[in-house]
Amino acid sequence: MRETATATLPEAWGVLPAVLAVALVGVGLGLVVASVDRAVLAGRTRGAVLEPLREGARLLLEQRRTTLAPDRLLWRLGCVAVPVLALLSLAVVPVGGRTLWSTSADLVWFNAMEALLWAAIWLVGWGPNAFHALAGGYRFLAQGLAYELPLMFALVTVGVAAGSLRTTDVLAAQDGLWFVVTMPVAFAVFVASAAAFAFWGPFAAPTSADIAGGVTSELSGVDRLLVEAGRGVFLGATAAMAAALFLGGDSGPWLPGPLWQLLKTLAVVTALVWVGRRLPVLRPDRTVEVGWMVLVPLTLVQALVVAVLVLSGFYA
Amino acid sequence: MTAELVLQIVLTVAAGLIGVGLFGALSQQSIVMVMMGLELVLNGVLLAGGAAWFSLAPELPDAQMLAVVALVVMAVEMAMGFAVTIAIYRARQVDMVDMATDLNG
Amino acid sequence: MDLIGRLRSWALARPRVLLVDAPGTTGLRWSLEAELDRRGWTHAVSPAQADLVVILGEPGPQLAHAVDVVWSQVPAPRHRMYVRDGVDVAVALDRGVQDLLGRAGSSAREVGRPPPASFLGSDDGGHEGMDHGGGHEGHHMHHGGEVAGLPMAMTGPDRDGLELDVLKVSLGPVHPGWPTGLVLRAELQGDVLAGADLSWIDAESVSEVGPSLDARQSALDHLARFLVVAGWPTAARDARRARDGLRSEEHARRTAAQRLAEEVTGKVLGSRTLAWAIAGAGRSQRDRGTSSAHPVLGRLRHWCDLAVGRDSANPPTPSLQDLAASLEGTEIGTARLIVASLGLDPVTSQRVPESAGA
Amino acid sequence: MLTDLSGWVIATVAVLGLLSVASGVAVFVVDSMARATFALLGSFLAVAGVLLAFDLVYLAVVTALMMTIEMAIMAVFMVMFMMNPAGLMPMTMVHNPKGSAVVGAGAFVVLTVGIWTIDWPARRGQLPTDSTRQLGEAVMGSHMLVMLIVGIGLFATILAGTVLATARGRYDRFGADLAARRPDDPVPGGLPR
Repeated sequence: MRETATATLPEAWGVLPAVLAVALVGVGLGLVVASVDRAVLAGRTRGAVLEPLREGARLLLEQRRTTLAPDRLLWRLGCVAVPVLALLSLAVVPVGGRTLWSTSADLVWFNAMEALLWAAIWLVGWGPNAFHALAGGYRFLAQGLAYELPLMFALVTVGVAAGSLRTTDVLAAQDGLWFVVTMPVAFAVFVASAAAFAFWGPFAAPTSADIAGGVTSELSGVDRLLVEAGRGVFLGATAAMAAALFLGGDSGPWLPGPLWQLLKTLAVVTALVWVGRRLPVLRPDRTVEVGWMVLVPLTLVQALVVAVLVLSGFYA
Repeated sequence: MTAELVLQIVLTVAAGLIGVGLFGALSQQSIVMVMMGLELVLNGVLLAGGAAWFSLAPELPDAQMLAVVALVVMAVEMAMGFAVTIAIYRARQVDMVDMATDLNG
Repeated sequence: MDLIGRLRSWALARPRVLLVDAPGTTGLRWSLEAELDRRGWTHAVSPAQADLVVILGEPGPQLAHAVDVVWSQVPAPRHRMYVRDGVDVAVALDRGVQDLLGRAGSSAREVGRPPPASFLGSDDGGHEGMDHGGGHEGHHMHHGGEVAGLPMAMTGPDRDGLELDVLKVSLGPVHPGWPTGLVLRAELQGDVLAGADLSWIDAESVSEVGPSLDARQSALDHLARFLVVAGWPTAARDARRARDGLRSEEHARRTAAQRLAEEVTGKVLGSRTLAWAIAGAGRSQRDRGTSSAHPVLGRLRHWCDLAVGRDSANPPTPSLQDLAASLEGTEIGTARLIVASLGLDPVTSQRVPESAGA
Repeated sequence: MLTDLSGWVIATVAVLGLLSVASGVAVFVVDSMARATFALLGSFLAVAGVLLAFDLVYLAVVTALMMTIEMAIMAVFMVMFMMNPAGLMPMTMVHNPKGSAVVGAGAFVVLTVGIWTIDWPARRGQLPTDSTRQLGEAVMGSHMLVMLIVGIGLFATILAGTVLATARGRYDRFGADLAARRPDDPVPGGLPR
């Protein structure tokens, strides 16, 4: 294995503490997303932190919903998979400059977890044998498919500039200049596609009110808690990833590195939630065409620009 | 020694996947299910390629390329299979291979 | 033990509420929604989400049955309460939470929840009760018969030239964001309505004419309900606040509400994303291809004009038959937007004869 | 860098291998088409796990990524075309199961006999430090021709698949004289055209 500048978290702290720490970071990020969302939605900050916890407790007390002739195995599998995959995607996100798991294909790993999340959400929609849930599942399939490629190209652009698919290498490559400066399109597309994959904000059509909550319409109790929490954790993980890939991660003057990373992640989360809640839900037939017809070529051009910059020795 | 044993175990698994896949591809009536059988066969090829790379010649990228080609073939097979299914279904509401035997000329 | 009890009362202090408004209770609904917004309680978008089912007024026999169906889908702990006109809604909600806690606290398992299949036979269906009848006409394909009490789907022609399965589903009469009492019997292919039929339940028993409502307030109410369906909860919240402010006795609150109403309508009318999302919805086959007709957008502008006190010509309201015809071929979300933009309500629909589309 | 696998890893590889074959069998055993699709995905994920143990990280992750996407799309096709997507009405749709079983079992036996009787050559060379880089350099260097052909093949697939799957041509969309300014599509889409 190539000598990496930094050890992985398990090498530094031991396996169990590292896993626990990353899981805690994930839950914390999910809580941050839920709190900011609550504050924006209610228009006041009072009780914003407490309300998601209250909601969680309420769901733990609630009965699980049963429907007529459900596919219970796949339904439960989907519900459990959502938070698990969100946490797994966090495994390659640098926390304090180190990742839980460092492979030679971190960026592809992140993308693969997103794809699995996508399939898991379809299972959540398929499971209960109910019309609204399945309609939400279909919407999410179309939306995820259209935003998968732009997301992939955005990640590829980062990999090209860093000359590596390893996230810690990407961090090291941004020593001089944050990637967002040379690849703003990739950054915007990454954040938008992440919102699309978390079916969040203007991309919430798979769970929107016009189909009675879509994939979540038949969820109650622990199942709903798992799905909602997984969605929050995933959104938080993506914000942390965006901060690491495009905003230089933990680099910054005066303050210690982890604090910088926290600040950048919080800024991305807040911006994402604030902008997302100020827009109505977009219909998937609109957003899907934009994904295929606009974002795919745009990200390809972005990748071309970055590749030319790499060849001209700009990042060296 | 270990490498050879691993190779033999994994290749046996790959042979199992190929066998199951062949059974499925030959016995299923629905086009989509036939495709799933073919996918299983290619899955076996993929696994065998990975094992060969690890146990025989990790210095050469050839086995990795074989696995990549297997992945691409899966994608092509899937895309064309779905397209043909849609075309046949649109033409005559058929999604079974037995009802499309006139295609064999 | 006491810790668990305290945790429970903390967790359930802000339950999710599913409102069911019987015909003629619009004013009562506004008071209740204002109180819910004040408390920060959220509305459930589906029965599975609800803790507290609040029924306003006196439901007719068919609506009462539909409420039973919805009630069967609400997970425990749950409580069902009735609020009549002239009751202090704040007191009623406080009592509702107390009762909900009492039910959650009593360890006795709820008995007598009927199995989901027992509601299948009823014609007026429920939230998602699959419609039973009608599956046996037409060509009998290889799949027929029933599974778990549900008829298997039949196939039918569709817009892409593929014979895909047609699912018969009835939506309503109780459905958040949907005019209570309206039933849509739909034939669905995926999420596209291949066929649609609309009707009001309890049609003969609706006689009481509700108190006449202020035009601006009801315009804001329609706007708020539309925005909920369109997936813009923050704007919907502002529209509701403006509506509730306008009902206030205090002059200062009314002027603030007036300002808020102008703000929210400005935001809605100026939103290019909303226009982009709903443009073309409700366009009939005839004027497809022309960009002129945007019926949903037009009606949205109408509500916005009314909400700030501007005069606005009433756009024609189609009859239920015409509406049902215009829903055919649309995606279910679009159909919901079209219906929500009309601001239908059983009382006015009965009072104004069906041929309102002049 | 591990050049040989530890006992634990070999055990994991064996378990994952069994899992992949078991899921493969499940594909043709379960009634529900959705379950069959996801059983196939399980088989792919198990294989991806084995590849991960072989330090083929990129191949493993790409396998998981591609196959997940394929299977999710496959699931939609199942629901669209199969008579019995949820498996609520068990039915068998097979032809010549005996002959197929014989062929499948025969292939397995022949391959297995070969695998366990051949005198495998000893491993040449060491594991590379970065298998992803090895693959990348091969694709862009010594094996570029393969990638070029694969690229052309994929492009041809995109075109052929689209042509086969769409029923509407430009005359349906823009009118017989292609004069319409906006295409007449069932769903208008999001771009101002």
